[in-house]
Amino acid sequence: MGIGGGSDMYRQQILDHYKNPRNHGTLDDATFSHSGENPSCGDTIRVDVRLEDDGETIDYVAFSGDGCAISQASASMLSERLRGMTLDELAAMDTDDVTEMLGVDISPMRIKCAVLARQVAQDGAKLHEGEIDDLDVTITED
Amino acid sequence: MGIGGGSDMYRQQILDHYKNPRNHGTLDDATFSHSGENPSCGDTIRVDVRLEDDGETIDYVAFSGDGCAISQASASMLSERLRGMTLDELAAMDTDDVTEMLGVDISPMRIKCAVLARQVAQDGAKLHEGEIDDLDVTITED
Amino acid sequence: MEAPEQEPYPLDVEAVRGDFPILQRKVGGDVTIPGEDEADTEPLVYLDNAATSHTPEPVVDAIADYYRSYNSNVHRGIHHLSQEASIAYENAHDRVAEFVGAAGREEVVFTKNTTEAENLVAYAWGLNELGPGDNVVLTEMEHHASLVTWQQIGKRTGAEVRFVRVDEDGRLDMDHARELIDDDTAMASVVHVSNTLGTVNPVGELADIVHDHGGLIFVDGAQSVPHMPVDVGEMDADFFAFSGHKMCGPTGIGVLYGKEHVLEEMEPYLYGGEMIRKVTFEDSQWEDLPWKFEAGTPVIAQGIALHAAIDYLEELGMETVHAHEGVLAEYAYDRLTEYDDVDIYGPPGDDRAGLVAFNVDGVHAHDLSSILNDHAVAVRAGDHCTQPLHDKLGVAASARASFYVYNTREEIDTLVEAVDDARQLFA
Amino acid sequence: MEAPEQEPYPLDVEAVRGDFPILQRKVGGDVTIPGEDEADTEPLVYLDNAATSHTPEPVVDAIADYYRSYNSNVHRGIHHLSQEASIAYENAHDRVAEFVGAAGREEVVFTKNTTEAENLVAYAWGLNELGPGDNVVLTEMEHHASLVTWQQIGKRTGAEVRFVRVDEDGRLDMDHARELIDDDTAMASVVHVSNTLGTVNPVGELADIVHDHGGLIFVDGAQSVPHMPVDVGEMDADFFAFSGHKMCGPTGIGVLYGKEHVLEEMEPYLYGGEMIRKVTFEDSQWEDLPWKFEAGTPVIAQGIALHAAIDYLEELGMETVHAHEGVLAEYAYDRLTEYDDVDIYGPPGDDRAGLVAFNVDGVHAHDLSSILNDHAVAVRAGDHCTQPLHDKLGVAASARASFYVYNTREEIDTLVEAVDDARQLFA
Ligand SMILES: Cc1ncc(COP(=O)(O)O)c(C=O)c1O
Ligand SMILES: Cc1ncc(COP(=O)(O)O)c(C=O)c1O
Repeated sequence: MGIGGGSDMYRQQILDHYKNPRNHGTLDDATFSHSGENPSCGDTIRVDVRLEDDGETIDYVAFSGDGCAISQASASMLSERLRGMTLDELAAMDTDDVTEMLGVDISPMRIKCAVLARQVAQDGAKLHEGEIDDLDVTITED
Repeated sequence: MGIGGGSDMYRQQILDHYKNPRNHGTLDDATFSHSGENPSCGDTIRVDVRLEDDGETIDYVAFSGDGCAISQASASMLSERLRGMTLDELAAMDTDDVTEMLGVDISPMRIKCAVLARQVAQDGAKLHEGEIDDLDVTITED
Repeated sequence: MEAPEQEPYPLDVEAVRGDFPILQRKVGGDVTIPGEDEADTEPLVYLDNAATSHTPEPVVDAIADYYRSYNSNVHRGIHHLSQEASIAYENAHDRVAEFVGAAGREEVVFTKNTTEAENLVAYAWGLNELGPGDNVVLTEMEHHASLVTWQQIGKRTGAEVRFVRVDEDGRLDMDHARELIDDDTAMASVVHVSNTLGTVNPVGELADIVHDHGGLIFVDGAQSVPHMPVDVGEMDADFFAFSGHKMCGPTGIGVLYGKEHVLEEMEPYLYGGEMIRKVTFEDSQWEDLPWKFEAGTPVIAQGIALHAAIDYLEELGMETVHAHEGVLAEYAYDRLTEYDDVDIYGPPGDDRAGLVAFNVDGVHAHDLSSILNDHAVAVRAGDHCTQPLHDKLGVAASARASFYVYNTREEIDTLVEAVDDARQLFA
Repeated sequence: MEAPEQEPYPLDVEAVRGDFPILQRKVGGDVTIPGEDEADTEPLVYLDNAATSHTPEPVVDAIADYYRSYNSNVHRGIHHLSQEASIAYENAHDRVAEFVGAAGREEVVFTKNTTEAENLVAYAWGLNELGPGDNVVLTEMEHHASLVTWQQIGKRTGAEVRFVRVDEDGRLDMDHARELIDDDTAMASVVHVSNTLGTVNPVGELADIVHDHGGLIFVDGAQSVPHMPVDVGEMDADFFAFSGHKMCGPTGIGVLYGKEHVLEEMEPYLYGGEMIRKVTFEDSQWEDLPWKFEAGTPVIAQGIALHAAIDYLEELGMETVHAHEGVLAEYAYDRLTEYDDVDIYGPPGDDRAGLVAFNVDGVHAHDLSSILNDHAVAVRAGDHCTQPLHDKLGVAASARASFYVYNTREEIDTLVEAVDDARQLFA
């Protein structure tokens, strides 16, 4: 059984999102913002989310940060993917959804890079909804 | 190359000296006395030495103690061997002299038992002659 | 003497012996520098398993296979070999967790041996948590690994160290335990199976007493995990430790189990690479469990080999392993008690672990061991790292025969004949 | 590009490669659970030797031979196997002593790795000797093994920790060292060869400065001992440490060298069996050196394997090993400097150890490493356990290619092609 990863990890789509990140920046009118890091690669991501008036549907997402292609491309793709989703749908996203979104297998040692942006968005939403408190910065763990 | 030891270690002579120790006891008129131990077997030996009037020649040796057959037999044989020797000759005794005296090969792990009595006698003489001071108890080392 | 009709062994001893090439050795002549010619005489009878067990082929193969095909440093590597080695090394933690009933890898720290596991807790927890007014409860049958460690940490911190009495039969005096353990008991460290007496201690009961008083309990499983099914959750141990080399595994690896929330709250022990998350010139932050306690390049090959050793033992079945040793221990106990001048320490034959420590009247244990070695019988002679217990027993040393999955009644017969030979030599 | 006429290698690389079966591996496809089938693609190019080196057959054989023919616990055993194992284990100390110029086995302590050696001194010496007013001098290029350890021991004891500056060329600013080291300097810990910059530090000169002020010096030789002749007496180090797994040896063993009189005066570190002479319930006395510092069942198989690794390296000759790596380092440096957008850290190609850490403009080191891995090239990407140094260099991570006795110019060509591929992919 293969665990995935390897040669395909930098397919055109990833490189494209890395070189031309979508929705890059910060939102002055964000409903909530949150930051996180992946110490293993030194990746950092900040996600700004603006909700629609129903307080549930995601209207717009911007991200900023620094790091490897996997983490930054993943954030860029996620920022597109999240538009129109509800917070519940965001909360339900798992690692498989992220790799499916990326369209490539991610090797085990790089998975933290891939899921950073999703994790930051999820933690941001939880903080916003008061499900958790006093989380300063999201740190990816295995 | 064999390192010795094994089957022969308990030849008749050793067992005889262990079961019937010669010169066992303490001397009220000893010129010097010294004690030592071999922590690895829990052996203890005390040696009492009486010198002749020249202050150099060993007149009589008694020993007492507790422990394994090798250590006690070695002390018993040594107590016989030392009579008439000079302190210089005692100081010159090395491990080979001890194993030769015992008449058997001693396995590496038991050599400390074999040389304990010699070491105690040598340290006792050195203390007596002022070559070393403040040695409370001799402890055999590798 | 006529042996009673013998029941079959719980396991297929001959098949097991085939997995251990070292059992084909002949010894008894001169000791040789390993690798040189030697004058061998008789087939080895290895009864020193409580000191270290032998290593079956699948474990040796796992080690060789690691070095020959996926040797690499772990954790930090993106390249192929490093990923393989990382996965195998992390899986080894999972396998150990499963084997002793831990919740997961975060509760399993790989150390160098049981001794280091005990010191890890003494340093990382003890130095920070203990002080005057506290006490640490040990037993009189503790191995030096816990006895010396807590004794010295007690001296440094001002905590008092107390010893639960061992009774005439070699069992813990539980009334005394209940007296000693009080609200100031911060830690108890108790050996699960005594490596000298063969006593199996009621560690679950002790854990309850300690916990009722708000303390923690460290169980030294060096002599239990290799020999019987163990569940750290069931006994409710806060810490639990054992060594690879006593359970068909390699030297150089031990395991510290700790309850997650206890480990979580502890300061790190060794500092360095792998155990940090972030470092500046001024300060550092720590990695997650269990890596927080595994500084530097870890015992990679040893962890992978321990995994293989556990697979080997579980293939035999820990209940079966235990039953086999029980048969041997009882047989050895019975045969040695035939001699009036043989003193055996610890509880009776049907209620002890698979080891027998004894002395022959008038024969020093080291002489006895030398003579047994002349018969190619390997036993341990000395204080077995329980000097204070030997003092209490009134002897400087004892001889100890300890059994494992590959031992047989015939080997015990050889032992008994050799003991008889020594008796006669020294008569 | 046209390579300049190439001189022959200082050693017979093809013969050496034959001793390392792992170099026959093909990688680059899916990562597999070790032992399962895999879709291999290209022959492995292993350039991660500074993280861990591979293990030649004679070393693997020494390990297997130990387990198959004389596995036993050491020191305390009178029986045949225990004597053989004891002699081999003690001889391993002598061999190490000879290899690095120590006086004898009493100056050679076996630990788990370099990291534990550093912690041993920090705990056993540092906790007892350091206090407010004292300072510990490190360098900005220290590995976390010493940096985090002394940083944390500094916090516990109140001692100040100072860092000698690294200059533009990746060398220590010796004027700054002379400023920082003063009469309150109790300890300096200095890396002999930087695992990131490849700098070879003037440790002898630093030892003189520290000694003039009455302090002690710990030299971290993890990256020097595997690669060049080392003499601890000549450099006058008080402590010196290195790891087996970086020098053709096994995981799970490191060495702490200490001057005899310094070790003699130190308190023990780990407590337990083997390191004691006498134990009562109340107190304990310690064994002689080096056993005083080796508590519990030691790293027996690993010590014996380290002996075999040293034999292997000395057969090649440490001067020759060093020369071979010098050729490769210079070649790699030259080839990589062909690219304007490749940044190399540390001193020039003819004055560095056999490793090159670098970054490609616009390509994160982890992406670079993943892409190199697609070409079956194994390099390390990250901070190489020198996070503060990377902060100073202004990068989060770097890629590092590091060479050993079995590497070739062709492998470096493959590396450079793969780097070029990454450049183009990200252009
Ligand atoms: C310079 C240096 N010091 C210390 C270490 C730590 O060695 P280990 O991980 O074997 O403890 C390393 C290797 O990672 C190193 O390169
Ligand atoms: C009960 C007990 N505890 C601890 C130890 C120490 O184990 P190690 O020497 O592997 O650290 C042993 C074995 O010697 C033991 O029998």
